[in-house]
Amino acid sequence: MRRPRLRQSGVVLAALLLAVLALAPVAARLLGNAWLLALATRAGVFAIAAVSLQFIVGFAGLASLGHAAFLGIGAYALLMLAGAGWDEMALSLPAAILAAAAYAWPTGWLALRTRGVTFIMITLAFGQMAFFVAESLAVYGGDDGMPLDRAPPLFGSRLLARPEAFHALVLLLLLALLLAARRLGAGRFGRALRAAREMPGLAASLGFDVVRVRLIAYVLAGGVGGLAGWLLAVASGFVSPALFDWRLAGQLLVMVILGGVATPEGAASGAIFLVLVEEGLSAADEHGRIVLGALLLGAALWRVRRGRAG
Amino acid sequence: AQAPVKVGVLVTLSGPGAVLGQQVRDGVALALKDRDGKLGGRPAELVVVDDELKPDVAAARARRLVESDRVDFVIGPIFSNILGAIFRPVTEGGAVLVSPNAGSSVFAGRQCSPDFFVTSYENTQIHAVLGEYAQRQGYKRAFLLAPNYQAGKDAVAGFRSRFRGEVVAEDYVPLTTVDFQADLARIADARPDVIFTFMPGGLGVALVRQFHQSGLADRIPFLSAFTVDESTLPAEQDAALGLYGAMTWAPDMDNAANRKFVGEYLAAYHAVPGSYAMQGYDALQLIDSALARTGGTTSDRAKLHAALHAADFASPRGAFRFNTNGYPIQDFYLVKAAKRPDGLYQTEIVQKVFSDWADEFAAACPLK
Amino acid sequence: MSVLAAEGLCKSFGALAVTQAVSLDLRAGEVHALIGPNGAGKSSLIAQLAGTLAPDAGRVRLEGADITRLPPHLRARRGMARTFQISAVVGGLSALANVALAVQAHGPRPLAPFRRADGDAALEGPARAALADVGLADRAAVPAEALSYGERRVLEIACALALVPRVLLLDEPLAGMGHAEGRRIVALLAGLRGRCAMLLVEHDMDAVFALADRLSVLVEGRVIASGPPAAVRADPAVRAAYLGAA
Amino acid sequence: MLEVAGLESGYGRAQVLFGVGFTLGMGETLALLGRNGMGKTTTVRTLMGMLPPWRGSIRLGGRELAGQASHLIAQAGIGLVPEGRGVFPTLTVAENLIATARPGPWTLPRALALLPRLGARLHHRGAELSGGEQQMLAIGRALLTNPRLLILDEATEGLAPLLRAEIFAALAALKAEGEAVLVIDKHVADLSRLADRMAILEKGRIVWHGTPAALHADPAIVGRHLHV
Amino acid sequence: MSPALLLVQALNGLELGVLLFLIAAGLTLVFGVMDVVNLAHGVQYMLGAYLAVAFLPWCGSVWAAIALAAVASLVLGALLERLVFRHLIGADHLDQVLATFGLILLAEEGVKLLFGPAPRTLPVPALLSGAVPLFGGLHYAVYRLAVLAAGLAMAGLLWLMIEHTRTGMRLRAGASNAPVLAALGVDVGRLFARVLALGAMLAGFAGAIAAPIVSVDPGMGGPVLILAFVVIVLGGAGSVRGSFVAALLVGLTDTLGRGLLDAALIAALPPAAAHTAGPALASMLIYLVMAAVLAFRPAGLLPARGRA
Ligand SMILES: Nc1ncnc2c1ncn2[C@@H]1O[C@H](COP(=O)(O)OP(=O)(O)OP(=O)(O)O)[C@@H](O)[C@H]1O
Ligand SMILES: Nc1ncnc2c1ncn2[C@@H]1O[C@H](COP(=O)(O)OP(=O)(O)OP(=O)(O)O)[C@@H](O)[C@H]1O
Ligand SMILES: [Mg+2]
Ligand SMILES: [Mg+2]
Repeated sequence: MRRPRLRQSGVVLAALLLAVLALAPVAARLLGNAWLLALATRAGVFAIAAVSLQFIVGFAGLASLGHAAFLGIGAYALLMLAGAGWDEMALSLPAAILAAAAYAWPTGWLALRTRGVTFIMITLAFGQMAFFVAESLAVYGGDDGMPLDRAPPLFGSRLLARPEAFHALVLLLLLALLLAARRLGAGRFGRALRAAREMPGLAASLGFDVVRVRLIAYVLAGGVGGLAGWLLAVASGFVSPALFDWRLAGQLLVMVILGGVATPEGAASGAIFLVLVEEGLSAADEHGRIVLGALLLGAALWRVRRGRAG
Repeated sequence: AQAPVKVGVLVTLSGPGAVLGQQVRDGVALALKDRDGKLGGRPAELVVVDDELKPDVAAARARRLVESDRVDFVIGPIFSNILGAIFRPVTEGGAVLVSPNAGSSVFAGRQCSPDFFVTSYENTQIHAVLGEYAQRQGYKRAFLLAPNYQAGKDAVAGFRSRFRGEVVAEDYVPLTTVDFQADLARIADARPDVIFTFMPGGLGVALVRQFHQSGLADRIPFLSAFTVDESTLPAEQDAALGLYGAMTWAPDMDNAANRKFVGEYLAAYHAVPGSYAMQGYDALQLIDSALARTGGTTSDRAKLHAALHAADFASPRGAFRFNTNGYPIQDFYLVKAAKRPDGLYQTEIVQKVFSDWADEFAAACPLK
Repeated sequence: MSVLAAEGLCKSFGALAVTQAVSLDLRAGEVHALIGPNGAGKSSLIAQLAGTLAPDAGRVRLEGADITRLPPHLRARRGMARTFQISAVVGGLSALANVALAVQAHGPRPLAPFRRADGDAALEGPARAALADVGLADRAAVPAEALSYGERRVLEIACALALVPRVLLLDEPLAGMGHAEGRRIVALLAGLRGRCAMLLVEHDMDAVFALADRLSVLVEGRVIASGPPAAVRADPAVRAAYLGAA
Repeated sequence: MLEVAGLESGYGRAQVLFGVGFTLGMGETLALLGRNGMGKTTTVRTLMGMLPPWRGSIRLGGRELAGQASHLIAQAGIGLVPEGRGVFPTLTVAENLIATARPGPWTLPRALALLPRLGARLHHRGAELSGGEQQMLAIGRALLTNPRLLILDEATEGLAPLLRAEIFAALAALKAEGEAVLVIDKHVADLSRLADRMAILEKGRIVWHGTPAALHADPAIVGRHLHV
Repeated sequence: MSPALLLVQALNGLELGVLLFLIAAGLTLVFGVMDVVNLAHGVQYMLGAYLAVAFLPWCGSVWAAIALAAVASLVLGALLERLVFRHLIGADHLDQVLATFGLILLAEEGVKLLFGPAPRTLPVPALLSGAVPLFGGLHYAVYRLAVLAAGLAMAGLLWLMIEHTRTGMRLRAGASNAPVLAALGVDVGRLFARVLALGAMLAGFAGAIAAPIVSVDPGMGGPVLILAFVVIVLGGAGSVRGSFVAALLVGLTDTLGRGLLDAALIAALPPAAAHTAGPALASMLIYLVMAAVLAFRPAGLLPARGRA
């Protein structure tokens, strides 16, 4: 039996990568290189974003090029609240999630009427609209964006200003999200989602409200995307419309596909892998993108071939 | 032997902005080669990274330079949104940031830092030079054209800060515009006395060529910022001849430092350097001059700041000094695109518009 | 009383009128067979009853309530099940999971997010029973996409039955099945008679006459005859339009 | 004319056919019988090169076809009515018929004469046809490729009894013209009248082979291999 | 807006639309027929422009350079088909996205390596330089009229081929059911290879004829690819006719819409507000139109009918 073993190996790989991330603080301390920790945190944040995207790409079968908008909204929610002095995590984090979910609801409702490439394009359209709105927010730096003045307090404490603490938060969230997503994927809702993806007519005739099932998935994914945006803003200390950019959305999609759309841990692995590889290549050579391009092409062809072999 | 000084170069090397990043990198490399790879007598090492024109990536890479590569100086970036993202990671990480191009007003005023120096200018100055020139020429009706993002709006504001005539239209186009025909038709229809535009990179190439093809070039004076320069001229070619721009320098400036710089750059890269290359060149010269003064150490911050502030080097643009906020006080010129005898294109000085001009934000800077 | 009734349904595709003022009813527990030549509009009628095709005029009533505009999934929740003429199963799921999905759909908490679906006895128990009923018990673990065409058709019927419907719309359930498998399904459907009202579209006349309590004949979108099977069979118009000498 | 020997194939690693072999002469009709899932369609797919054969040979008029690309096998003179019809949904009925037509005795008017309902639907898209109409289209399309050997995989599925009778009559006429036919159908009674020989597939093997008369003479065979 | 300006803007809109159509046609064919999502299509447009630039010094005439670029694009398309696309047919869309995204990176970075990141350009052919006067004192560039004509001619040819030849029928048939088409005797592999090469040639040709107008740089394919996707989705994926209509709609929306919107906002709002809202709305215009159309017609304007 091939499938189960593959799935198992996916879990093992993800666990390995997570362990690497978890060891980053130790390595950073031993080598006296704080950047290693920052890199690991960043990889973790992207893994969270990728898992949220995997939720709609993998489970619901809907590839979206508008996912960056959720990150952007999460980040801007923090920036705006911080401007009013309300950056307290207990407040701003739920707000970021809710804001992104609230945006996902109506746009999802419209977008989910379409499938396939049309869905990709309509999500892109909504993403671009959000991008242009963010760009026109002169108070928040317009196109230039704005730095965050400080790491958000956690119940008033300055805990998150410590890189190790923030790193631990990201890893904990990632782990919790992975477990939840796996459970969800294997659960009743996940199965209904799958039926809605493969045979919408059949699912409806069995009594599932196909649009609602998909919309719930989309809004969930949007909310978690908002969470990732909040984290990314804190990690880079800067918020700008580039977070809404479709290229970021494309990059997330590449992470998810690279790691394997079928499982959340695959998406997380893809994200961690890609962040590390890109960083490595950028250090090696300015034309590292050629290597990256070849890598992606090779990975895709290899996967196609393996798929054909059964 | 002394441990090498490490200098990070964080510029845009991919996407449409890559030309500018390459010029800076090449200017920096050229200056270092001139010094046999030494800064202030210490062996030096460059660490070049691409910011991909993404703020979050840039912030991460800036931290890498400071925390992992442990550079003492960072030269960069090209674009002001990136400047916002790397400013704190670099200056708070204990390195000195020298911007070879981006000069946001934000960091010229209240938020100025002793660890931040700019070898270009404050962004809006260039546009104001053109506004001033249009005003002095007595143009009555101006048509303004800019891309739809913050820098485009700043450009229009900069021009208007000096131009008192009528603005017949402020036309903002999407950054992804490839075809300006619609805008050119509006210009032809409006018949202004002068056009002011800010169209960096490929946008400028498309605009200039289409402007030329439309036949408007003979009829309406064309003032532009970052639209007709050495980064775009190789593509614009004859279509750009006679179009005006503004800058603090041009390759045809007649002084020894400039002749050396332009000559060596041409020999090394087979292209005429633009202002980006010159400012990168100066950024490295600045670091070298400061280290020479401190005897190669960077540990005494006050001494290092003072040494940098002295700006004791020969800039290709001639007289060069810093204001209290780390931005330059310098001359600004009207320049014009021209063809060189060797068939290459360059900008040439037409007239001086401002002398020893300082940006207006410095007053708000608490540094003395 | 009739469980399901079509009242003056009309539907046209452009100039082509596929359903012309069709009225039809389905009484509790009966098997009502609908026959007619190819292209007569049988599948279109089923689609209108099931809610996947909106009629231009007329009503559909389920147990007295007007459901003409009710979306398919709500009809299903009210006890209506159907099979498709073109087979529809979730290819990536095993045969068992396909049926379990149907059990889940009509049971309590159909979307429970964290309730594992695999190995859930509440789902798989009834699902296994339904598979055994149709004779697919030994194929339970096979992914639906790896079943043969005929097996897939059988699986669909298992899914529909797992919904424990009160009204079942069957669009050519025996198509693609072998002779033997077909007989098994006929026996199964016969066993349901009385518990579930069935509208049966089928070209297999042996099955139709074995099962039908009533028979209606649809030709070019109109019902040309309706009544007890024996009477309809004797109708010369029906013979000419559909049955031939059979 | 067609000689199949030792054919093995399957999906992925799952073997479905285990040495299927039969022959078919000019003007001969062979019926392939078997319960659901026994490998009838798999045999057809393998013959047509839609599934790569793992082992075995397929000779048509002496030419080895095993391992050849699908279109070459078709061009060698095999016409297919695939299981599930495979009508091209975006093409009109007329386009469906002529897109793959090859010259020969079967022409568009002749096909429409056999299947008059198609004539009334010529400019409708394939996807708009009823199930039975699609089936007719698939048959007409195969005839217009003017094959030497016609393969029908459940070609009368979903056809009304009258029409099914017509199709079987047409097949009989084809046979009379010397065309070879390989037919899969569940209407054993109709097949018995048409076929010269019959073969029963079970679990990917041919377990019985003989004439219709022989089959009817031995109800045990039917009971063993065709009933549940 | 004066009538003359309106005319000029309408011409501009048509011209942009026609250019978009040339790009989108290849994309919609490859997607509609082979069910391959080809993100690298924009790269083929970019390569067409670079090929023309590269051929110019070599052959001396812009005409020849454009023609050679089209031919070279055809060859390149055939090559890519062998190396990459052949293996992607029938694969999951997402794997195709990954593979062609990799191709984009490879091609863009490769071109940057060969030609440098600075924009390049191609001169307008002498015969077509200059502008024709319209009424109202406005002019229109001759070269743009030529682009318009060439694009329209191409569109006509393509339409004939798709709708009225057996090859066209087979293309559409292969799109929905390739295995059955093969089993009926059509060499689907060769058919697909030709479609891919044809699509590459159309994109390359579009790039080459756009080169005298736009800035030729490694990233020039990106924005165009997005617009082309907007076009094919708006038109109904796989429908060449739909793409044509949608391309014109997008072209006109972009050029006419921007001008009209500005005028309307300036009339309706105080100038400051108009200057903030105007550009943001103008940038969004195409996306707004797309979202609106798809909300009401999820399958696009003129979907290839009967697609499952
Ligand atoms: N979407 C559509 N557009 C146009 N015509 C359609 C459409 N759907 C069905 N038709 C036509 O309506 C008629 C009735 O089709 P329907 O599928 O209801 O027939 P049917 O009675 O089920 O036939 P069969 O026994 O062959 O399945 C057919 O002639 C068909 O061509
Ligand atoms: N796509 C597939 N992938 C894997 N296994 C398959 C696939 N298609 C068919 N099979 C398996 O191959 C075997 C033979 O199937 P085949 O379709 O040849 O049967 P058949 O005799 O045509 O049956 P039917 O009368 O139901 O059409 C079955 O066990 C089936 O499960
Ligand atoms: Mg039907
Ligand atoms: Mg079969």
